[in-house]
Amino acid sequence: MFDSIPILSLITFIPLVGALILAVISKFAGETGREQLDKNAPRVALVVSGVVFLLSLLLTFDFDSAKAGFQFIEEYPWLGGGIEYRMGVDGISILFILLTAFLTPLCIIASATSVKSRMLEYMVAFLVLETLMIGVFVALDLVLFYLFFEAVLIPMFIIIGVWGGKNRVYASYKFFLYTLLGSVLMLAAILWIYSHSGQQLGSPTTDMRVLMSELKIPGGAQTWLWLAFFASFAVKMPMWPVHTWLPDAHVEAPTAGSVILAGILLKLGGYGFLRFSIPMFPNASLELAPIIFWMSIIAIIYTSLVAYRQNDIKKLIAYSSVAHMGFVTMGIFTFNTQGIQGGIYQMLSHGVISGALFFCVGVIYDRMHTREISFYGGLVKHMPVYAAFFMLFTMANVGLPGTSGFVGEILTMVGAYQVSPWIAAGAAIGMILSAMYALHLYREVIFGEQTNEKLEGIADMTRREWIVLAPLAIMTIVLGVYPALITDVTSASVENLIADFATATATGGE
Amino acid sequence: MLVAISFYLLAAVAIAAAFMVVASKNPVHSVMYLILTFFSAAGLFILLGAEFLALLIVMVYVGAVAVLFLFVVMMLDVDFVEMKQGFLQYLPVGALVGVVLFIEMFLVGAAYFSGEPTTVVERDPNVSNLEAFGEVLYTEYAGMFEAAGLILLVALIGAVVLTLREREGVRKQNILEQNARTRATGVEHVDIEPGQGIG
Amino acid sequence: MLQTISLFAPQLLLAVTASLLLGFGVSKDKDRSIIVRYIAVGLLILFAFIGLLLGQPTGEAFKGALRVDNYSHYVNMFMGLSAAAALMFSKSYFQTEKLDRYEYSVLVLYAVLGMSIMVSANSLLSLYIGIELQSLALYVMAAFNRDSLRASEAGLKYFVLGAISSGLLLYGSSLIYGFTGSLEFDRIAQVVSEGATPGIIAGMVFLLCGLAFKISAVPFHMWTPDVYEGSPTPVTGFFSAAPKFAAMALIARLVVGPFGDIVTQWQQVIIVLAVLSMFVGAIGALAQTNVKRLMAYSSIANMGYALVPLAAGTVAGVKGMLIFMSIYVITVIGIFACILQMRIRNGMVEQISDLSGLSKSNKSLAIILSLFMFSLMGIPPLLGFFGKWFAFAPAVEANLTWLVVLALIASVIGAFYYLRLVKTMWFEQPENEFVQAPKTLRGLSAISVLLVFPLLILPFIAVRSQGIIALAAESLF
Amino acid sequence: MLYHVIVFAPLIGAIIAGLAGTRFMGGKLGEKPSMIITTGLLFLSAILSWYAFIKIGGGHKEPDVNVLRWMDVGNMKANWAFKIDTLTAVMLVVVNSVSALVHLYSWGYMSDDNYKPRFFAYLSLFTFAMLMLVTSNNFIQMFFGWEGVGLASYLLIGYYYKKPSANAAAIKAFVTNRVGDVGLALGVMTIFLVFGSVEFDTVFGAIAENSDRKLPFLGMEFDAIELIAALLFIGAMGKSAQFLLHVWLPDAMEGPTPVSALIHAATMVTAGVFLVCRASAIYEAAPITSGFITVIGAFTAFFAATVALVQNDIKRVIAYSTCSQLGYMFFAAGVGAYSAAMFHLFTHAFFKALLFLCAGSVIHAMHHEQDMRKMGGIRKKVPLTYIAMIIGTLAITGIGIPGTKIGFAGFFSKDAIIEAAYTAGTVGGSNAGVFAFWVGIVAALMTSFYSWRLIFMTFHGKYRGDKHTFDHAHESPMTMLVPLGLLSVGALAAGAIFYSKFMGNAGDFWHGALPVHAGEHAALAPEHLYAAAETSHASDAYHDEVKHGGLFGWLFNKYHGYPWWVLLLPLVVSVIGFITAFMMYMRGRGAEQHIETIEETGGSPLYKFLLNKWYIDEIYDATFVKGARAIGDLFWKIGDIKIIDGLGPNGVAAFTAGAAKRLSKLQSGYLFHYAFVMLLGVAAIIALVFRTVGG
Amino acid sequence: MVIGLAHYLVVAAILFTIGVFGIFVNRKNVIIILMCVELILLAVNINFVAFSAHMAEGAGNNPMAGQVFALFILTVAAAEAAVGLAILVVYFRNRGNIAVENIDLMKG
Repeated sequence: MFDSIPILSLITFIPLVGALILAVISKFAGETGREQLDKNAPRVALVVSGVVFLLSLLLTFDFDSAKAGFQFIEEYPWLGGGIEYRMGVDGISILFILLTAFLTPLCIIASATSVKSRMLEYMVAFLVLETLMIGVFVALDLVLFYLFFEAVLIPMFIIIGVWGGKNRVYASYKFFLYTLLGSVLMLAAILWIYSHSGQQLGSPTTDMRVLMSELKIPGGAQTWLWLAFFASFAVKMPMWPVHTWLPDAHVEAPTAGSVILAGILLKLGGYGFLRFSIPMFPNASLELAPIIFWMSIIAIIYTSLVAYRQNDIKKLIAYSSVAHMGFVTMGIFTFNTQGIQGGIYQMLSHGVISGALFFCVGVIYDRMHTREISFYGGLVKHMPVYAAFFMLFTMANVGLPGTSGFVGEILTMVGAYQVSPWIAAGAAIGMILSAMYALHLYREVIFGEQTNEKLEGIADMTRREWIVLAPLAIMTIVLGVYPALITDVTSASVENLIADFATATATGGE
Repeated sequence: MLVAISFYLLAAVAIAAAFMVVASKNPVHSVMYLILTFFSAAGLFILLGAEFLALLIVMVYVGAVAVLFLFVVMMLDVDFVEMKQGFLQYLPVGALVGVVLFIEMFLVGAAYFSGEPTTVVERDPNVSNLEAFGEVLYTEYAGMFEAAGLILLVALIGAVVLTLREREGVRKQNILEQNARTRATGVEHVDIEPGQGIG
Repeated sequence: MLQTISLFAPQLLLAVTASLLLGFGVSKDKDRSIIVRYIAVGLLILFAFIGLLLGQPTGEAFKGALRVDNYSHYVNMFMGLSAAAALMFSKSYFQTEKLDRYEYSVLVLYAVLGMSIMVSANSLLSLYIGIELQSLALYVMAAFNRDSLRASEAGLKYFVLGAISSGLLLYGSSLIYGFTGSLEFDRIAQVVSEGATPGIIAGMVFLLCGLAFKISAVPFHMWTPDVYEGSPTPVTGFFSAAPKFAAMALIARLVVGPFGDIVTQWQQVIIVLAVLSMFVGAIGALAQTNVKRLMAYSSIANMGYALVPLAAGTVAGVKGMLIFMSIYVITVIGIFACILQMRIRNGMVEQISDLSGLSKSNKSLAIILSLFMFSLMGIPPLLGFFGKWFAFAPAVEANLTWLVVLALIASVIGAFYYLRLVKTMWFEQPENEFVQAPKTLRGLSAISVLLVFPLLILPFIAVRSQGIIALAAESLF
Repeated sequence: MLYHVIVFAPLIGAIIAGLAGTRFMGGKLGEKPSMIITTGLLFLSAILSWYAFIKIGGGHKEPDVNVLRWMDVGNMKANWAFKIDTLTAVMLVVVNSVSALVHLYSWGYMSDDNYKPRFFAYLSLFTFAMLMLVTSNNFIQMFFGWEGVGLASYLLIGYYYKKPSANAAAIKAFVTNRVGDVGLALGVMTIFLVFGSVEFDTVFGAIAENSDRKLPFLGMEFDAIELIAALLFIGAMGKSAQFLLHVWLPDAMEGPTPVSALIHAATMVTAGVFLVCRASAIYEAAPITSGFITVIGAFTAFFAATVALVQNDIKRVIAYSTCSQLGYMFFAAGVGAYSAAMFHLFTHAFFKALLFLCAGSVIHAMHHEQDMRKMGGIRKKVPLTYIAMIIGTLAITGIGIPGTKIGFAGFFSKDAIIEAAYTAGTVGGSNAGVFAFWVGIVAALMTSFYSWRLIFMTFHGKYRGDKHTFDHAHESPMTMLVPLGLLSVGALAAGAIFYSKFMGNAGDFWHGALPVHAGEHAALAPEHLYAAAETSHASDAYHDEVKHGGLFGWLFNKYHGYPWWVLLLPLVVSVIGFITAFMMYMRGRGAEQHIETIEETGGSPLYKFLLNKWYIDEIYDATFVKGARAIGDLFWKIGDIKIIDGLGPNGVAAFTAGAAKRLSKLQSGYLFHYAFVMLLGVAAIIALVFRTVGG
Repeated sequence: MVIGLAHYLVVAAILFTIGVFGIFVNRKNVIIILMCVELILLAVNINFVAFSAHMAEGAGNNPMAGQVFALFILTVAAAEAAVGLAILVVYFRNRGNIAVENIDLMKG
């Protein structure tokens, strides 16, 4: 269907074009037109992101999931010297594009009322963000990838800093510098690879396909490179102990910012592991996997316990995100089908669930302007619908079978068990702890006697909030009941990845 | 031997004077010592057979630069305050670095030649130092010579830009203006409306 | 001689016209300063492209004292353009500060002439003459606001320290001369290739230290913050662009030319300078509250980054340096154009806090300035990232990965203070009303931001300009 | 289609009531329709279940029903599918019958409630989850049901969401269950690792070839099958409230009483037993774990009974009783008498549901008073309930005439278990069996005591509570009495009717769903037993008999019954229990006096120990709950804030800020400092360059 | 006793060092600093001239170049002195004194 159109570039850049149009219009709008614009900006943004979503849906339908390699490849000259504009998707990346395109319109809908100032800028930032996030997943060139990967920092920094809460400056700085430090190390590694590819292949290149298949990196160097990439991805994930930016960023970010942060940005790390660490540094991955496992297990248990003690709703969910990402890393580095598929699944499902949870927090935050757990209580009295949604997502977060959260967790654990029961057992403890903190949260916020007078007369979900949460709820259940929707798409690529990995590690990397 | 004695004498004076430039309390004295240093250096230049430069250094430095210094010192009329205190306080560290720098300079520069005594190379006696200069200065180094002129120009502009002040309200005789005066510029024809007065 | 003229026509043009303008300006007509400025700007633009117009002639001028090659053409282009821009954005500032004097334009012209001599220098003498021509003009420009204590203090500091650096440079030159017997780079290179004596090496070190002052590399950077702060803002803008490029270009020419065979020796120097600059620049800026001072530290850090590819000592390294410096110059010009646009009630914007809430009071300016900041941080897709990419790739190639890692870490520290500007503009409430800026400045900042913006990394531009730069770099070897 | 309807009808009911009936969609459907729909669908399910039960029990074979693809990742394939065999059929009947009756009962019991559609939706949802559990053909779907019932249980325990205690109990139930679930999950993972599949048929079929496999687990080497069995049993312990993981069950009584009857008596808590029976093929091959199960089961039976002796909350007594009865089932399964375990599960469902619903009826009558100390003598007020309660009590205490087929339901099933334990202990030579047998007897004694104590304290003696309440006490409405009646029938007759099915010619009934052959059960069939069997009977006959009658049937036949005292003992202890209770609570001022004594003296240490449930809750609270909080705080405030942030971002930021300050101090503004730095730099750089050259 | 190149170089080095030394021990008067700069330049000149005088002809050696360079240095030194003093005067006008210790308006 898309043979003749550069569909990936379209999907990637349509939001950017939308953002530019909005920005340009605002430049020429007068004071009154400005107000009008603020009102209409969400609509424009919604249309733009809606188009992107439709296109990515079409893309997914057109995607041949039986093939393991990259599809819809686009290749244009760019910087020269082996650095070209290359795009393509495979089973691993395509669903992340869909997820991004799915979440962004919801964010825009949710923000249309909850954002009180500078609506136009907000929408511009979001559209730019969408472009960058999709770009990360479609890039087939290391430099292009890095470009998108890193550029995400800018709009996110602005979003947290401008529309964030009280402590937003600290949070935005922490977010920015933490992640930047991680990614510059990756940049160093990319530079090394670039130079090495020149020496080994004759001419340097940053074509990921070539690098994955042809580049042979000696063992010692692999370890260093792996660590450098790891630094970046681990921060993005975030893995323990470099997770501390996340709670702050989440707490301070506006609702939609948190959603994107938890829904997509955290996945960049996991995606990076799959896309780079395993195929390009197989031996180092194998060798250093135990570190990952330990960090994952610690993340799962440690952050779950920390989450349990939080008194800020968003912080609690943020910590739980860290714990859930622990499952992802654990799964990915099992190098077996269940683990990796589970990791991908967990990422996608967490994108939906945590996004939904943050939306849920946003619903009450918009009404009460506080996220203190102790402020709330007994919300179910006035907000039964909200309570129902919140319950569903809480349970999905806990990993209840039948919701998407379960599939990811069980698959990663099954994968991990094949490597070592220790790991799976550690992760399994997380299952208990997640129930502890999630139900604790639900009980404190939704259940109980409503004691706070300010909550009297709090309104239940609006139509808009319905529209935002209902698709997420449906996705949560559909993915929980019929996970083949995802696993069918990813399986060929994952099998291919594992096969390549097995060959590479069997020959010792040389 | 005479050369040696002259060298040591001149060198000693130059160094001592240079030191006094730094060490004397009164800036006027410093300038004087500076002049002494330049003179000694000029002597050294003669010992090296660079007569033209020796003359030049006396003319330029002593005649122009040093006088300029002196002028400024006088003009600015700065207080001759005690400077021993600061001098002594920072002396040790400063001296240490100075000595280290000197040792390094000695090691990388002079030490290389100290093993094999080199002497001043005899030049063609028919060609004076000045001639030799003339031969290259306007040929080989013509471009740079021009550029040096520009440097002086820039210095000139700079000095003027920075220091020249045109005071407002000072009556100055401008001959050119006086000569260029015509009736039109000198006389104003005014029609006075009856009963209105001038103004 | 004819060849010299044809090769050196742009510089001669500059020299002659500058002198003519001087004469033209001497007369008391009040409006002359503006005319002189426009002529000077036009001249500089002509100067920038004249090399291209003349088909990039190459060869040696003034009996080998100067060398005109693709390298000098390329650097001249950037110097000319940045100086032209700096002249343009000085207009409104000087006018409001009642400083507008035609001498300024003339001094800029002479400074650019000096720089172009530096860039083309093929002997120690021309190197020295070029530097002095440039420096003297710059000293004066620093103190141009002569009624300001800060400006005169800046001029004084700049002058004294500059003179010391000249002393170092000269001492180095004398050693090199003494040990090689010549001032010509070609001859020096020949002697060096036969075996470098300690004297030559020491001379080279002195020479590099003297030049390091010009690029304000640590530990020869101490003047930079004070001079940047004290000088009139347009002068600061000028300082941070063209002279830096010229000195950096000169260093590159020097290390790969005459000292090309003692890489290990100068590499250490460059690396030390680079590492110190990156970190001192990055850390020093953290405590600053003055925008110009901040930019000073930023330029220190950026010179550190620019030295990184140079340390590789390869063609790619020089190319990387050129790309980095070009991008840096564009960015810096843009930033100063932005700073100069911002005029608040009680004067020009100087303190970072003056910028608070700029995104509300002047959104497009805030966006542009933020983009510059992100570019300086090296965040893709802005040009600054590509600068770092091309700068660091050769260093990695030359097994200096550790240096690159240090540079990147320093850039993260540096990000902190760039972010502070962004933060002030976006996250805080406006305190000041800004006066509408003149069109030229807005145009300038817009042009630079367009250049910094990623779209210009389109293939035909990216590849072609890389080709030009590669040619320039190769002409050194 | 039949099974689709059976399983999904409750789900549909739940969805309709849950979405349209509740405030979720503004209560459009209304209360009554919601109730009618859910209850109606449940009855439909129940009736169809009986039909299926009869069909399957009669020997009909049904292939697995595939509903939808589910997990299909690599070789891990698990579909939404139904495995239909006798075991499933039995569970279907139990679940749907009790559920249908509880639905009906709730019409009356919940009549004052404002959120009835929600309640019925939860009930139906629970039923669906339970059905998914019992019908699954693989471990993953079972896990779905397993956790699904946990969810429903959580929702229903916390139904009175305003009550902090209800919320706490709900969370406790969920979390404790999760502990067990972790074991189950790990078990499933081990199964996948060992067998490469999670489907029952594949797994059970491959046990023999994997019996020698060893697995490292948590630093130790385990026999793979034993490990799997043990891990699965941990899951069973959680769900079935076995000792150490039992703490949630008594607290779960915070939920509405119909819930207690349905979930915490008849169905969900028996899931563990069902699991062990379903995986009996594995347990057959895991003698060590089986022994462990026996011990745990027996101990739970004993422990829970002791606690039940002194409880004052009417529902708690029954809850501990449930716990205790589950212990019976487990040790039955542990000794290999799966059919006995299932049989007890079956009968227990009826009489325990009956007891709970009766208790509910009493509570309903007493306006939600649950404390037995404030009851007494209300039999006149609620005569029908009283009768039903008596029937239930007779059933649970196992009253019947030994050696005949006359008796209440519990008589058959409990005696079968005790006899099985005896057999395992004496004939089979299993120490665990001996232990279980005696514990079973002691527990039976206590069961009788506390059951009658409950009756006496509640229905007899003088009323001790609030006068007003007593005056307004009334018999429950028909919707509540009908279920009581039906369950009473079950409690009366289920044992007698189905004994022969479950226990008699078991092979005909179970059709391989449960192992009724003796041959491979190491714990039960030591060498000499084989020898005896081989020599005394023609091998064909032996096999034939075993095939039809199960091991116990075979033993029964071989030894022509148990010693008379084994048959008689349970009845005797029941009577003793009754007499003791009568003596304590009916004589003189009876219960009143007792209560006063305890109020005055505070009770003996043993009494306190039992009243406080062996202080296990306190221990857990002090260790796990407080521990988790403390560690959470430690990780957060020390780990995250002080160490990671302190050394990481904040520390680095502070460090660089400090460095910046020092650096800007160096930038003193003084020319001489600047010059000094420059020249120092030159000196240093020259030294650096020449450090190798040596000057 | 032969006076060789080394002697001159040592003298130059000493003068250079004194010049440098003078710059950073002097706290009171900027003019002294300017004089020190002149000393440094003088030292360099001595170097150049000495090298030039001791340099043999031929083999690419260019003895005259050193002296020419010295000449240019002289010229530039004069220009520098002019500019330097001009700046100094301007500074004095603004500040009222030229004590080095007082030149610290800008720092940090």
